[in-house]
Formats: sequence, C-alpha cells, structure tokens
Amino acid sequence: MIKRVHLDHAHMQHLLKAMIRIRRFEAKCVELYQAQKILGFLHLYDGEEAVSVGVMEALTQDDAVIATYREHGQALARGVDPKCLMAEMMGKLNGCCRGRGGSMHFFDRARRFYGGNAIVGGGMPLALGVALADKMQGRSAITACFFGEGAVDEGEFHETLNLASLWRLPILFVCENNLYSMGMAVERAEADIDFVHKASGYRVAGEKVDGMDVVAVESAARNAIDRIRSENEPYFLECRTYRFRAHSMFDAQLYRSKDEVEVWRKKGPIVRFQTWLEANRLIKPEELATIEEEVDKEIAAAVAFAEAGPLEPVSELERFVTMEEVPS
Amino acid sequence: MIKRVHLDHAHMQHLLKAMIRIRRFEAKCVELYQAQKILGFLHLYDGEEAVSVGVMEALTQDDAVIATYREHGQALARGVDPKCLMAEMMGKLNGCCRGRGGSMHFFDRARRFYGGNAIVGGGMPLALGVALADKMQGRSAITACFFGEGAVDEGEFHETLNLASLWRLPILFVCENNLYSMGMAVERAEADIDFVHKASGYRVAGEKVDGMDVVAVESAARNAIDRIRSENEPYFLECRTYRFRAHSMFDAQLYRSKDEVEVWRKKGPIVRFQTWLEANRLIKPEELATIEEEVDKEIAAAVAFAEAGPLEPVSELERFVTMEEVPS
Amino acid sequence: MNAPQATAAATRLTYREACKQALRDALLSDPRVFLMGEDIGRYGGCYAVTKGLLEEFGEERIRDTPLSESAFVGAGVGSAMVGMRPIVEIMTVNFSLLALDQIVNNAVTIPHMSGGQFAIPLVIRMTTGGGRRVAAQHSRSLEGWYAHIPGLRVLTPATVEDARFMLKGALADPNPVIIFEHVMLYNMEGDLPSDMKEVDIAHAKVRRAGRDVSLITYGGSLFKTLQAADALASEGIEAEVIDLRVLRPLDTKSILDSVAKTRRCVIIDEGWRSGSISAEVGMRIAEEGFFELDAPLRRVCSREAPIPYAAHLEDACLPQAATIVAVARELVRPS
Amino acid sequence: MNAPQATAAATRLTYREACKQALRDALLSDPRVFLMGEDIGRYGGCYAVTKGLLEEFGEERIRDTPLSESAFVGAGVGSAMVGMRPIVEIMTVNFSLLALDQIVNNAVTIPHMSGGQFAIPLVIRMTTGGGRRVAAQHSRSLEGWYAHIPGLRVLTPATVEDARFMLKGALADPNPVIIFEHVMLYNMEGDLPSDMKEVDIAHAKVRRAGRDVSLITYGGSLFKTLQAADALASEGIEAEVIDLRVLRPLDTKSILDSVAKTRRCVIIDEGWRSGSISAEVGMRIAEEGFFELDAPLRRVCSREAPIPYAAHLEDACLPQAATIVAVARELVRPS
Ligand SMILES: Cc1ncc(C[n+]2csc(CCOP(=O)(O)OP(=O)(O)O)c2C)c(N)n1
Ligand SMILES: Cc1ncc(C[n+]2csc(CCOP(=O)(O)OP(=O)(O)O)c2C)c(N)n1
Ligand SMILES: [Mg+2]
Ligand SMILES: [Mg+2]
Repeated sequence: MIKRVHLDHAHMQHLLKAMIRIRRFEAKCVELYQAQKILGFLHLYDGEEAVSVGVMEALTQDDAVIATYREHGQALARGVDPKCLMAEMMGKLNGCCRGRGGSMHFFDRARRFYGGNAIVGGGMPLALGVALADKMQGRSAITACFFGEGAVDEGEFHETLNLASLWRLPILFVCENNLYSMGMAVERAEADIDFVHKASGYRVAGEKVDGMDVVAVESAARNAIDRIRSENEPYFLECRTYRFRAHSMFDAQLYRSKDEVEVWRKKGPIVRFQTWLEANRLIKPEELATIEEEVDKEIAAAVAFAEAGPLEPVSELERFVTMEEVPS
Repeated sequence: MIKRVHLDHAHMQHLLKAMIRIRRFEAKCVELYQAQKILGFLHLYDGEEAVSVGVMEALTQDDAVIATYREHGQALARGVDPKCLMAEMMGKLNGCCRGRGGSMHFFDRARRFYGGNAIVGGGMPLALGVALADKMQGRSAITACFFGEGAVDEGEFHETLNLASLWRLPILFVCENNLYSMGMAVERAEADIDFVHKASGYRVAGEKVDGMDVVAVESAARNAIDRIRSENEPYFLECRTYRFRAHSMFDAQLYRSKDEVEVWRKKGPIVRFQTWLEANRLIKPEELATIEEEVDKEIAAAVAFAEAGPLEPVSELERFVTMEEVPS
Repeated sequence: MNAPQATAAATRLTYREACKQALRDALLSDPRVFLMGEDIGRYGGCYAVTKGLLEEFGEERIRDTPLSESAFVGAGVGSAMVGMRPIVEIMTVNFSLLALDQIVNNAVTIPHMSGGQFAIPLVIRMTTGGGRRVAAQHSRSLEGWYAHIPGLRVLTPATVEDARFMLKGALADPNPVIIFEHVMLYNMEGDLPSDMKEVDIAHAKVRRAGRDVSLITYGGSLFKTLQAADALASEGIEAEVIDLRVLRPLDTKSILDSVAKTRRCVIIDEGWRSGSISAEVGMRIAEEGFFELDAPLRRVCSREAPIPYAAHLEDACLPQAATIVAVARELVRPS
Repeated sequence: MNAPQATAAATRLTYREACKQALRDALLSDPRVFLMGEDIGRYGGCYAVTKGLLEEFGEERIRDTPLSESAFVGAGVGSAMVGMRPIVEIMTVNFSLLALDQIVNNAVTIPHMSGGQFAIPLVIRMTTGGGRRVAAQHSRSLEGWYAHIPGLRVLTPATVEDARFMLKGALADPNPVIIFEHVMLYNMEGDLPSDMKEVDIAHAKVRRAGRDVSLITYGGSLFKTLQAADALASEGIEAEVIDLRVLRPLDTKSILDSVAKTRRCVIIDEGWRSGSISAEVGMRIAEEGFFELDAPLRRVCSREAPIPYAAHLEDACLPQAATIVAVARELVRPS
C-alpha cells in the first residue's frame, strides 16, 4: 500500500506540517470571521486535511488542479502562498484574486490552480478542458479534479466521467466523500454509495482509500497517477473522510449527532498521523514544537500581510469583466 | 423467456398488426412529407416497432408513458387514435395537440401519454414526477419512460436514475438503443456501452433484450413490471434495435454504410415475426391480407380526417399560454 | 430595514417566518401540496425557512433531494401534470441555471404545446440577490430573465405581507409560478394585519405616494428605494414608490398611471442593466406613456460585472439609496 | 431572400458556405483552434456547416461529442484557460439551456473573479430562431438573454459577409463570444467582395439609409425588415435600416445617431417582446435620445407564446414584413 511513498524523516515531517498548516490557517480564519474581517461563507476543511495533502504530494508543479468551494486545504496543500490566501479571505487587493473571489474562489495561475468553484459539480467539466488542452499541446500533465460526494448527484459528474473516459484524458478524479452534502447524508442522496462501482459504469477504474490516513492517500494517489500515465486513461479515487465542523458558519447541524462527530474526531488525520509518529519515535517533541512554531509564524505573517493589504479601488471594479488580452 | 406472454392466435395477430400499423402510418407520413403536407422534422421509427409494441402490450390503461421525439410508434402502440396523430402531423386543429406540437410533440391525456419531447433526455425528469404523483396519490400505476441511448449521455439521465432508485419509484426505463444518436455511433458516445451495468451504478436492476423480437420485448416488459411491483423499485430495459432510415429527413447518412443498414433490415421486427408466424403456420395469407387491408383503411381514414380538419384560428394563438384552470 | 411598529391588530414577524407560515398553511390546507428541494428537511432549510416542517409533515411531503436541480424540478413538473401541487425550492437563482431546461422547455411549454391538455400548477421558490459577501457565483439577480418567458408568473415579495400570502395566490394559479425571495430580506421584520388573509398576485402597489418622480422597483431594492424617497422628501422632492411585485405579467397600467402623474421615472433594479427587467419597464413607458413624459427615463441597476466578494466592491456594484437619490434629484432638478 | 447579384470582384456563396469557410480559415491559420460539438464530424453537421472538416482536419481537431452540452461547453472553457482556442457548437440555442451554468458561472465569471489571471478565449456557435416548422422546443430566439450577461460578446451575423468574417474577429477577442446563426439564413446567397478580409465586431451597420423612421433589427429579421423598407419606400416613407450585428456590447451610438436623424424608431426582434433585447435598445433611446424623439417607440417582436408547429400559426408568431410596414407607417403617418 505504502510502496510508492518514500517515508523518510523529512517527508513525514513535511506531511504533518502541511496538515497542521491547513488546520491552523483555518482556525485563524474562524477568529477573523468572528471579528468580521472575513465575511460571507466559510467552509472549513477541518478533518479532511489528509486528502489534499496526500493527493497534492503526488502531483508535480506541471500538473493542474480543479478545486471545490471548500478549497482552503486544497490551495494550501498545493503550495499556494498562505499570504495571498489570507488576503483573499479578507477581501484585499493583495489576495490571490484581488479580494474578488473570497473563500470559495481561490485561483493561482502559477500553481495551475484553476479555481475554487461555488457551483457544486461546476468545476468538473473544466477539468476535461484543462486535461484536453494539456494533451493536445503535448504536455504530459495530470489534472487532479476535486469534488465532494454531493457533486456525484449532479448531471455534470456523469457527463464529465463519460467524456474523460471516452477521450482517455489524464484526470485523477478525487472524490472527497465526507459523508454529507450540507445536511444530506450520502446514503440519503445516492442510491448507490459504492462510488468506485459507479465509476466503473464509465469504464473508469478506481479505488477507495482511507481519507484520514495521509500516507495511504499519498500512496494511492501515486499509484493512481502511475496508472493514469501507463493506461492513458482517467482514474477515480474515493477518499473517505469527515468534516468535523459545521458545513458553513450558518449550520446548526441538526442532521447529525455530537457523538458521531466525536467518534470521527478521534480518527482525525492529524491526531492519527502525529500519534503514530510519536509512538514510533519518528518525531521528537522539539521537532513538533518547531513545526507548530513555524506554521504559526507563517500564519501570523499571512495575517499581517492581509491586514496591511489595500482594498481594490472601486474605480477598478469593471476591470477584467472583459480581458484586453490573453495572459500568458 | 416468453413465459408471461400468452401467445394465442388473437394476440399474435394483434402484435403483428400493431407493428404494421406503425410502419404504414409512417410510410404515409413520408409521402405527405414529400407532398409538403407534413413539415419540419420527421423522425421515423422504421425498424424499431417491436420495442413500443412489446412494451405497451405489457402496460394497462392506468399506466403512464413518457415518450421521445421519435414517438409515432410509441403513440400508436399506446393506442392513441391514428386520426388525431395524422391530423397533428398535418398541423390541424383536430390533431392531438391542435396542430401545435407536430411530429415531436404528441400528447394524449386520456391515454396517459405525457408527451413526445424534443429535448433529448428532457422527458426523463418528468417521469419521476408522474411516478411520484401516482405513488403519493395511492395509484399503483407504472410509468414507462422511453429514451434513446443518446439520452444516456445527458446529465438528466443520471439524475433521474438516481432519484428513481432512491425514492423507489415504479418506473420502467425503456432504453431504445438503436446504436446511433444522429450520426454518433453508441461506442463513440459512451465509454461503457453496457447499459445494464451502468444502471446498476444506481442500484437499478435491468436487462438487455432483443428489440427486434416483439415477443421477447413484451415478455421482458411483463417480467419487468412484475418486478417493479414486487420489489417496489424501478427497472431498466435496454432494447437493442436499429433505425432503418435516416435520422430525420435531412440526414445524408455519412456515418454508416448501406450494407450495415441492409444487414439489419433483414433482421427487421416485422419481417422476422411475420416470417416466423408464416413458417409455423400461425397466420394464414388471408389473415395477413385482412390485417394489411384494415391497417390501410385506418390510415386512409386518418388521412381523410386530417385533410378535412380545419386549421386552428390565428386568433387562438395565445390560448393556453397560461391556463385558466387545471383540467381534470 | 424595519417597517413601522406593530399596531394593535397586527402581528410582528420576520419575512423568514412569513415564508414559513405560508408554506405551513399550504401544507395544512391542501393534501396535494408537497415540498421538494435540497436541505429543506433534515438541515432545516439553507435559510431556515423550512425549519420544523419535516418534523410536522414527514418525509413524504418534505422531500430532501440530492444535488440534482434538473431532475427534481422536472419531477415537480411531472407531478403537477398528474394532480399534485408541488412547491419546489431551488436554493438560489444561481443554481436554477441547471434546471432551466426543465422550466423553459417543459414547465412553461407543455400547456400550450399540448393544446391545453395539461396545466402545470407548479410553484418554484428561490432566493435571489446580492449583499451577503458570497461573491459572483452566489449573488446573481436573474429574475428579469425569468420574466422573459411566456407562461410563467414571476413574483417578488418585498414585504412581510407579500412573503406571507403570495404563495397562496401562486398555488391557486393553474400555471407555473416562480417566487423570488431576496436573501437580504429574511431577517427583516414587519407587521401583518391580523385580518389579512390574502394578497393579489397581479398588481403592482404604490408603497409611497408622490408627485415629482416615480421610483419603480421590486424585491430587495424596495427598502433602499423607500429610504431614498425619504431623503428626497427632506429636499422637497416627493417621490412615488411603486413596488412592481409581479415581474410577469407586468402590471403596465400601474406603471403608466404613476408616470402620468409624476412625468418622470427612475427604475431601480438589482439585475445587470443591459437587458434587465428595468429595460422592459422603461420600454413600456416609452411605447405607451411617451407623451406623458417630461424627461428621459433613468435606471439604477447593478454594475455590469460579476459581483465581487470584497464588501466595498459588492456595495459599489449594487443599487444603493444614495445613487437613487442622486439620479432622481438630477432628473427632477437638473443641475 | 437574395442579395443583389455578384459584381465582378465578388464571389457568390451561401451563408452556410461562408460559415464553413470561416471555420476552415480558423483551423488553417491557428493550430490552437479546434471544434467540439454534437454531430459536427461524421454526420457532417446538423446544418451541414462543418461538412468535410473532419476529413480535412481529423478527429483531434474536429471532435464529435456525446449529448452532454454542459460537459463539452465546460471543456471548452477549461481548454481556453490553458491556451487553446476552442470553437464549440451547440446545435441550437434551445439546447444551450443545458450548458448555461458553464457559460454564466464559469466562462464569463472566471476572468473577473480570478482578478484577471485567466482569459477565456472561447467561441460558441449556435443556431437560433424559428421558421422551420419544428415547434416550440426547437424554435426559440434567446440571444437577447445572452446579451444580458457581462463579459460576453454576442454576435448575430445576418449577411454572408458577417457569416464569413465575424468568426475571425471572435477568435481574436480574448473573451467568450457567442455567434448566433439564424436557421433560416443558411441557404441565403450573397456576394462577398473578393478583397474583403475581415469585418468589425463592435459596431452596428446602416443597411439602408433613410430619414423618416429607423428600423432597428438584427439576424434573421434583417431581410424581412429590408423588405418592409422597400415596401415603405413605395409609399414614400424612407426607412433607415440598422443591423445591430452585435447584441452585446450594444453599439448605442449608432442607434442614437440614426434616431437623431429620423426621430422615430421601430425595433424588430424575433425574441418574445417582454424583456427582449428590443426593450434594451428602446430603453437606451429613452434614456439617451429622449429629446430626439418625436413619437413613441415601437416594437415588432414574436408573439408571447411557445412557437407552434402549424405553419400558419408559426408565421403569425414571428415578425413579418407586413407587420413592420404597418407599424412603421402608423408611426410616421398616424391614422
Ligand atoms: C449546483 C449547486 N447546488 C446547490 C448548492 C448549495 N450547496 C453548497 S455546498 C452543498 C453541499 C455540497 O456537498 P459536497 O459536494 O459533498 O461537498 P462538501 O460540502 O461535503 O465538501 C450545497 C448543496 C451549490 N453550491 N451548487
Ligand atoms: C438536448 C439536445 N441536444 C441535442 C439535440 C439534437 N438531437 C436531436 S435527436 C438527437 C440524437 C438522439 O439520439 P437518441 O437519444 O439515441 O435517439 P434516436 O434518435 O436514436 O431515437 C440529437 C443529438 C436535442 N434534440 N436535444
Ligand atoms: Mg460532502
Ligand atoms: Mg439512438
């Protein structure tokens, strides 16, 4: 299972740090939300960090990413600068989208991060285009297309999987199955919750992986990408995970019990990986402290950067409604 | 296989006559089209008669039908009056939709025929509603939902199958797989052409039947309906068939060879059933002659009815844009 | 955004509560009524409008749906053809684009195209509008688009009264009706006269009488417009405020009556300017009330851009009272 | 519907052929260009526009798609973000409702929302309009809807020249462009000056000069309007015919210039009247050209009903030359 992950000391620490970065970045976002410096929706990735971190590890900088609206984790794991992300969260001009996108719409051209998308399933057809363009232009890149299990209900999922398979596009479909789409439990929304089986209905091979186990996710993603390249066709990865917090900041969570959440929390990706590292003496307390300290510094720097950022002048509001040229 | 079809003499003749009625009705439509008495699109069912005839035999008058835009056969097999259909084809006020719908939009409330639909896949969500309403109102009716294999590519297929299964709706999905959607061969449009397998991705059971064999279709439909009732869930029937003519009157058929068509023609549902009946002395030449004569008379009467029909007055053009009451 | 205090014979409630009472009423009074939509049940409704209804009416009548806008709207159409009275909720107008085929090609077309064999007594509720800092894909105002479609009735309740009673009228209509609830109104409080049992769903309403200029608006912009009218009054300009209430069919007579009186008109609309419902309102005046006009028509609409997340940019995109005041003032007293 | 005979330095060809040559040019001159759509390849194109291109350019560049409007339009958007120049065909505007989410929420939104990081140089071609006796679900004219969306350019070639060269301009535009080809025009013949290499995609065009009334139209209604203008001329009324050509961004100046001259205006539009692009054209005149007008504005639009199959009913639904004549005459010489 772990065959493709080279679990050396540095890599283990890197994985842990990447997850902690996301967790703490979001904790800070919650604070800023309460202070009304972040507005609108805030969909936390708390509990799902292993999915993005594991998958992104398997990608190269040449690969492309299509994200969801719950994409803080996806963006951070992809290596998008936390500074620009925090500034975006706060609606500042130095944000990754000039403060226009906010929490649900991170874009980063340099990292081939083709956007958070607030329409459930809306990013999936884009993945087809990105992968097709890469292929037609002779690049061997992979497109990792993230989506929640709720997106599986949408027609666009279906059309996208069919086309991806038909055209043998190098797409890694990453289904973040956190068991709920807002308040809708997956078994109330999906007649068949065996997603790998559903994917086979498009002749897309796939597998299910424990999305709470970062090493398992990375390993599965590496295998998947190898297979995409060797078979020249898409692959489907269902990552079983769980969202520890409310869907957004407006959710009373009437649809699940506190106990259920508690049980899952104990299986959390950070606590699990960290405990394992500690139990196996693979990380020293001072190393952990250093990681936490560094992450906190990064985040403090991000907040400072964001706080100091200017607002986009209202006079520029209409800029880019139409583009003057195609950026290259 | 044929266990549920009571193949007595009368029934055999009835099936044959039903198919011949469709074939000859359409042959007349082609004539009228050439004479410019029928305009617009004309999508012939030529070659696919066994599908509708077989399925409709298994339905009762209480059951409901959702049709496609290739629905001459579906409507005739359902027992919609050929007179009203021919008048509709000719755009007359005595047509089943006052001449407003034409070839692609037959409706017949009395026969629970909920419309031809010119948007591929567009009728499928309607089937959900019809079946749901019947269920909620305590009727035990089945909804037969017809669609071409091309509709399988649309997102609405996916959403509909999922909901039908999830809500355990009594829907018989009838996939008319005639191997092409316009010029698109099914294997060029579908990554997985095993539709029964695809249906299983929604936990919808199904089977494939030879759509050129009217008895096999009727039998499969009867079994399917029994199963829908006993299991209280939808069922998927793929009817393998073939369209002998062009997609519509504007199609040069560049996408398939004449030979291919010829091979299929030999397997045609009428020639096959009729030959079998004759070979087994189940029909006498004079009985066949009577059938053909009766059908020709019916069609002549339909044409006369249509020719004599008035046009809807232009002053009524806006009538029913909004309804004044819900018809009961 | 509060209406005047409750009088003795009135109850004070929020727009959200009014929407919910309307739904409850409908469910209680007609067994054919049922609700479908995403998260209307267990979750309690994305905007808490349907909270408690699942517990009261059960899963058969309060149907949580998967994320399948096209299928469940189509299911609404089908069930309406067969005797039910579905009320379908699409969370926001933005997602309704995924269901547009079912609305346009089926719901509004089948009655006419079938020669009157079927009515589609379907009600679709959706939220619309900006102001919640949720960026471009969640902040559109597309009700004007729907007003283009023959066969639809398009309602935009702006007051607690309309939120409370328009649904009843919509359910009595044998045709598909879309009710647009503006996201920013749910927390607004207002008074409901206790003897009120219904509202009409055919006419615009004068929300403030005036003689100098007509301010024509609807939905989420009504209160900004009333605010603007107050400000104008303090400058001695008496604005008449018309709440369209029904975007289709438009109540042209009320519009023309007002303009005949004031001879000047500003239309306020949260939709993008070009091709908006405000264009239609204006065009009707230019066609039928041309000789009553003393001045060019004016519009205050949203800026023609996707709505940005940043608060100052979003505010700059949407119509605001200050802009309405400035445009109306300039029209009445050209500088 | 024939334009005047070819002059020496011109080639005579059909609108269909012009569309095809435009596509061929694009494929030849830019390796990033490719085509996607239903039945554009093997079938030869639903309207035979793409016939032969598959044989010439191969399956990589002429991509037959399954019936998945949302996915392949979205694929167009994605590929445009990554350096390609996709030309996507949606068979008819009616089916584009299934792809509207990708067009509105992605194609036109991403450039602005990403802060200018991405352009979407995507061209979408679709047919529009009625007249082919194919009933309600296949006969809509929804180009006015698209003209409501900021970020889009909406083109409506009505002549062989525009059919031949608008695509080139569209491909040079870094933004999403929709080209509406009216179904009734494909067989129309016209002359193409042999030295012509391009047309502008920003301006309306005076197709006939006149002083008494402006007839403003576009697309499939242009020739009916020119016919009407001829008829009016025989009565001594000189109509100016403006072909909008571009529905978004509207060329307001050309509209106002014409109206300033004629002081009277009729807008002819195959869309349904309420909320149509004709409303926007009129409203702009009422806003910016009000004092130039001597008479109320007028419109000739489609009847507000689903378009029926029966020929006499369809004809009665669509704008016709006789109606245009009657409306213009009444405006110029009120009875
Ligand atoms: C097309 C569409 N319909 C509805 C919504 C409202 N909505 C936002 S998130 C969400 C649930 C999505 O669930 P899932 O895909 O599982 O992602 P998760 O939130 O679990 O990460 C819903 C219904 C939306 N944004 N887009
Ligand atoms: C949504 C939509 N897209 C495209 C079309 C154009 N079109 C009409 S029929 C057809 C092929 C349908 O194929 P299939 O479903 O297999 O039915 P068949 O014609 O084979 O009976 C297409 C592409 C349409 N009517 N609707
Ligand atoms: Mg989920
Ligand atoms: Mg087919």
